[in-house]
Amino acid sequence: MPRRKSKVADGTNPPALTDDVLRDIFERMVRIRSFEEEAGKLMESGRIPGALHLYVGEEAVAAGVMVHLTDDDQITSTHRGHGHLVAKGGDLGRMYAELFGKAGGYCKGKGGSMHISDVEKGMLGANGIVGAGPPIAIGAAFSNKYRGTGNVTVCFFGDGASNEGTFHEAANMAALYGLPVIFLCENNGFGEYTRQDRHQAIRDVADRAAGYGMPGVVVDGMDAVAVYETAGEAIARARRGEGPTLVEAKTYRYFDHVGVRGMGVVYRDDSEVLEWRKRDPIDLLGSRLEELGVMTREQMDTLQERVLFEVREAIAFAEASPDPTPDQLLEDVYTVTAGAR
Amino acid sequence: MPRRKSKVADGTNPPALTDDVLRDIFERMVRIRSFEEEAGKLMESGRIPGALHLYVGEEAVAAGVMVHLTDDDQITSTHRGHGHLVAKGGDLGRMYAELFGKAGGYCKGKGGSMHISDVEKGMLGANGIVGAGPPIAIGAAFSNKYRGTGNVTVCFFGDGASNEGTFHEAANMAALYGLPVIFLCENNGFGEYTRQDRHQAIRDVADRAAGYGMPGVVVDGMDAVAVYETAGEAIARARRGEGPTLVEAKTYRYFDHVGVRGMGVVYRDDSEVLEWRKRDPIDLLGSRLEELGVMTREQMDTLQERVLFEVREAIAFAEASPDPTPDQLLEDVYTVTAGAR
Amino acid sequence: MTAVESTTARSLTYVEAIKEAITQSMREDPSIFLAGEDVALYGGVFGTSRGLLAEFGPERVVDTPISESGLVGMGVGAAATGLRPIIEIMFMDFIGVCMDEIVNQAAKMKYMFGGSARLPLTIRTMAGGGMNMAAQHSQSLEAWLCHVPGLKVVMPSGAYEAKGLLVAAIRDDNPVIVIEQKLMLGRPAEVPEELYEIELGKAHVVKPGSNFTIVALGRMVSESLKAAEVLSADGLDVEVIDPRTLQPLDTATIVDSLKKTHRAVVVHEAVRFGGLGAEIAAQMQEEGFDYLDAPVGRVGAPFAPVPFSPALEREYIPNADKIVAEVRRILGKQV
Amino acid sequence: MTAVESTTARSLTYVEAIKEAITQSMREDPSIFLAGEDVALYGGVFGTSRGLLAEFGPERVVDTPISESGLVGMGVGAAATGLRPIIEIMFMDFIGVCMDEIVNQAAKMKYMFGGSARLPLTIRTMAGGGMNMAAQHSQSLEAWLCHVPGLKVVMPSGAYEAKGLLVAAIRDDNPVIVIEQKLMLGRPAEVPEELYEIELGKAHVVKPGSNFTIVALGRMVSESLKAAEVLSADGLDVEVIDPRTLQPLDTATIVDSLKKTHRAVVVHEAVRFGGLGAEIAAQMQEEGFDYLDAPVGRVGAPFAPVPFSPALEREYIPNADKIVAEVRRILGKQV
Ligand SMILES: Cc1ncc(C[n+]2csc(CCOP(=O)(O)OP(=O)(O)O)c2C)c(N)n1
Ligand SMILES: Cc1ncc(C[n+]2csc(CCOP(=O)(O)OP(=O)(O)O)c2C)c(N)n1
Ligand SMILES: [Mg+2]
Ligand SMILES: [Mg+2]
Repeated sequence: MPRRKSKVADGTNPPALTDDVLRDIFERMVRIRSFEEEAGKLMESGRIPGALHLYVGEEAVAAGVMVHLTDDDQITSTHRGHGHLVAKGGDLGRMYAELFGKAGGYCKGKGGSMHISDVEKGMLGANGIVGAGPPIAIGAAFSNKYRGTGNVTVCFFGDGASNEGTFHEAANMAALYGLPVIFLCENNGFGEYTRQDRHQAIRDVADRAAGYGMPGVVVDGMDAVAVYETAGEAIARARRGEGPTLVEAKTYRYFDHVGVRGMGVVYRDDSEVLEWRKRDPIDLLGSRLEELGVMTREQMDTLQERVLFEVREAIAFAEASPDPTPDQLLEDVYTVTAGAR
Repeated sequence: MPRRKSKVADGTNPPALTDDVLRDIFERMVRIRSFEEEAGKLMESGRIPGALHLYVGEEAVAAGVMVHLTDDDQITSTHRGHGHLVAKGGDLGRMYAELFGKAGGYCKGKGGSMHISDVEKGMLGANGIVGAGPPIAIGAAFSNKYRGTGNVTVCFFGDGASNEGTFHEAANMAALYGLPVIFLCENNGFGEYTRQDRHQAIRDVADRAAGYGMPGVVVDGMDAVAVYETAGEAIARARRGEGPTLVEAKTYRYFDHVGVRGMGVVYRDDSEVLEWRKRDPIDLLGSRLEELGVMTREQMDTLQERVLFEVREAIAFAEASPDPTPDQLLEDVYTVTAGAR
Repeated sequence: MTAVESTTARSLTYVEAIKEAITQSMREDPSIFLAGEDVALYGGVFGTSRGLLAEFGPERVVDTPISESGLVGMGVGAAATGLRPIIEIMFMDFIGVCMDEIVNQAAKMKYMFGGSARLPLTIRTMAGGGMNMAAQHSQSLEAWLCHVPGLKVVMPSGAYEAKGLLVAAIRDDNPVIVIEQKLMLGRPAEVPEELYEIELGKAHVVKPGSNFTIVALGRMVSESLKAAEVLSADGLDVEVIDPRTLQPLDTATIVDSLKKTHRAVVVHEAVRFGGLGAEIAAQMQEEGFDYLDAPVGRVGAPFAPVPFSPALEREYIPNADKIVAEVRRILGKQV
Repeated sequence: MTAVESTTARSLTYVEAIKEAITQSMREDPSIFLAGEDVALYGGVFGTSRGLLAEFGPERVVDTPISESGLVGMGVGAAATGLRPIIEIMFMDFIGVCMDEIVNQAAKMKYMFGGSARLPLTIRTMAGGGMNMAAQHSQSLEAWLCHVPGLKVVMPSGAYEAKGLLVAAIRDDNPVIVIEQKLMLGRPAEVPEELYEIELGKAHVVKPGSNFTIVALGRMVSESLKAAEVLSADGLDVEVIDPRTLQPLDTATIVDSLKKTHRAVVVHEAVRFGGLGAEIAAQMQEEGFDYLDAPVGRVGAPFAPVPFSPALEREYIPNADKIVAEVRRILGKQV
């Protein structure tokens, strides 16, 4: 098989944290936030069917990681997958179209929020099954190693998902084979409505790494720069062929498990949400950029406006996209195979 | 539900290591060894159908643990389950009858070696599915806690099984709920024909305990007294309501994965087996008993003869037992339920 | 014992009926506990256990980690040692991550042990589409479970059945899987207040009829009743049968109907190919061959995963229109 | 392309045929790798990969931990990113611990992604009883998989089919499950040396006949041929059909046969209730109703887990005698 030349974020050390990178991270976060907030509104106004798991509050994780990756690096995602795809450069129009169930969506309307994906960009799908990502991620990593591409795979998963057996099996195999994969735990403190201390007896999911023979590290998931640096090291390590790392980002979701306001059952105090919002990842990075003179408030406002404009255009695109037609129902079940070679 | 009075090995501290206990452990080991060696011969002479996974070499583990348990304490076992049942006081005749597939067997011939079980004695079954034990074990432990019995459950599993997701899920739940369960890893260095260093990147399975928030301890699985003491502490801890422990016993199986001599594929050196045999668990304990003056060589020989006699009688019983009849084929699929109360 | 319908019946939704079955059963029998993801503090993502934590406490209403193998296995171990667990698997699609515990452990333990184990285990799970939840949250997989000796499988068609079958499942000394369907959650029906059970293994003739039989599973019963109404304009007097228990299946009631009507269609939400309808049709043609005037028809989902888009899912899921069409197609095939 | 039977055919056992299919495929296509428990150093517990490690090295012949979810998921991820994995699940009974990866991931990925994924994944596994391996090492669970849109399922009936179907499975761009059967491992047949494939989705008329059709799966083909011989003494000229591919099923060939013979029996080792025989029987009565002189019969295992005892397993597993009995029973039911 030809060892094709593929895009690798140059070499084996994390790229330096230049002003451009900082702006890039910031923009990715803003894009996620806008995308998700608008998606939430659309859902509440009845225009998005099905279940919608929003990423608001966790933007620093996706952005801080994804800025290290090229389209030839893969990620596996979760039920809460829009943020990951936006950060990986997903097309907002095709994303909204998918959430609407339109033919112009990423999955032609067949997948929806829980299966949004962009294989071309290495986004191997949101997933409706908690814990389904890790085994798939090690497969992609195995493939990178096998093909000698130098690419890596980042496997996003939640604190809740860390209790699924699939995580265990995949982590063990990754360490055993020294695969170029990063297990990126987005610990937002809850699996659905169950607080972490009621679903596991440990505080840090990263503590599990030692049991597989890989490094485990905890990072402040509200601090995009910290995520950038920690993930960068893990990714560089993987690219150098030194195997997997478990990175745990402590973060928080502002909205309910599903949708924005949820079903009205109280399982956490508003005050807790407010407390976390004080360390909003976009505000934090924004202040830092201002302090460092990387961006002015004005520039940020302009950016935000531009992004919102793009989001609105994307929504318009999605709305104009036609519904899939009944004849598409039975398409895409199988790949038509050329036959014998 | 009536909180029934059940047999608990008195209270919350491990029983003292009396001479009686030492003799008891020794006898259990001898019984296992004889049972298994004869079973191996019977298999080789074509009298035991199906797959037979023998426990020879690992006797110290079963014996050192089981001497702490009463019939109201449960164990879950593995595909390599005869040793566990012998140590838990299983009836040798019904055991051989089961291996033969006879109607007088523990499972009326329906289960065979891989499903040998004695629910009355708390032996919840050998299991053909690697890793199936841990979830069932936490269920039994949950039941003990719920019913307030003070009983414990010991979950035996192999180094290979420690890579199944089921172990992970059960361990996490046990620690979370503080269940009275002991995860007893029989690390014999191989999962089938794959050496430990080729199935996991860690050396000690006990290292996984920290990732669940429970203590993990390694013990010499060839030393029955060490097993007795370590397991005793973990069991006492569980009885005191202090939750689960992961105990890893380093041991070795003398025979092949299946049967005695296996299929002739070489995956380990005979010299390795010989090396381990130098620390044979029965020899080790025998010497110790002699030194301590607990048993003389003569007494040991007499014991061995008595056990062998019992084994022969058991085999005779099993051979005399009739085959199950075709009308039994469809029995035992369901429990006939009394109906509405 | 069959259901007592004589006493006070109020209108309850399907959700409320499920909750009442659990609540009343737990009051009656202290060996029953409920475990599942978000069943306690949150009261279940479908609300089927709201309020139970307050009444029964955290020992008996247990939130679990997202660990379905651990969860179902815990049910197996607890059932084998004297308790009577009710285990909730949130969505039926998730049985993929715990099939071994259901199929190789729960279902087979009694047989493998030569009868010495007793496993009074109830597993409840939510199946079906219609809520735009896509391929991994909409499946109907009852055919898998019905193929496994040792399991019993029930599928309530409404609130009344939901309560009575669940009570029977809980009281049964075998592993019973109760397949509920999310599209019926808020649908009300008359439900007696007291603790009644619907006998397992008995089909129910929901609507007697003389010249066509529709056997419908779960939610498809109400769709079949609608279809029957439409078809009455064609001069058809349709008999609608709800098997209620899918395993063991009450073949006798179904075949008796066929002997009277001579034509039949089987309906379920699951994929048609390899669905339980195949087994029912195969049995009907076998046991009732001499009485058949036309082949036994089947309505089920087409051969594709469940699509997300409302525009597609609408086409995908069987409904009254499709049942009517299949009945007419079968009539056209009469000899 | 259909099989080339023209060139050198030697006698190979079923095991050797499987190994040859893998070996030749791996030589041809460097994107193929083989992974599973004990497939490398040990060469597979059934010997189906003995020698492959030496030829292809540890990158391409990979021993895995006992982690079937991880293993199958690895196959999914590798297939989605340009490789062509062959994944071995040692015993078919173990699919219970990795059903999610097979059914919710591999089978549905393409559809859920609106077509943008391509999953050239082969999963091989060993099914069936007859070796006294009891309830958890003897099952035939093809019916589960055939009910899942997105999977293809094949079941070779001998060494020739084992090689040709496996090659086709490997070359196919979809997830294909290859169900092998342990009781055939040492059985020889004529197998061409070169790399040939048997087209997926095409049934094979193993023995033409004029007045009775037996459709038999996998190992039951040879039992059916034996039965046909016995039945010829009854004056029956039995046609034996091997579907080879169970999903997609070649209904046309089966129904064509029925139109000629007017009577049929379907045979498999799996439990009769809910087995694939139900689907085949349902299709036959539907498509061939006007031609049927008797109900379509079915032979399968009775409704119990697979028992260990040779005395019981012998009674349990379908064989030529049972096929003969079912054919005669069906003849007695003729109208
Ligand atoms: C196998 C499986 N079990 C349960 C669910 C239901 N479910 C969806 S999301 C979720 C919580 C996941 O928690 P976590 O992994 O922490 O991710 P978060 O939602 O917090 O981002 C659950 C239980 C599921 N989708 N799949
Ligand atoms: C789920 C599952 N996968 C694979 C197997 C096949 N198998 C039986 S025993 C075994 C090795 C188990 O190794 P370990 O847990 O270390 O126990 P040991 O045999 O060493 O006592 C394997 C792979 C199985 N029975 N079940
Ligand atoms: Mg979470
Ligand atoms: Mg081992």
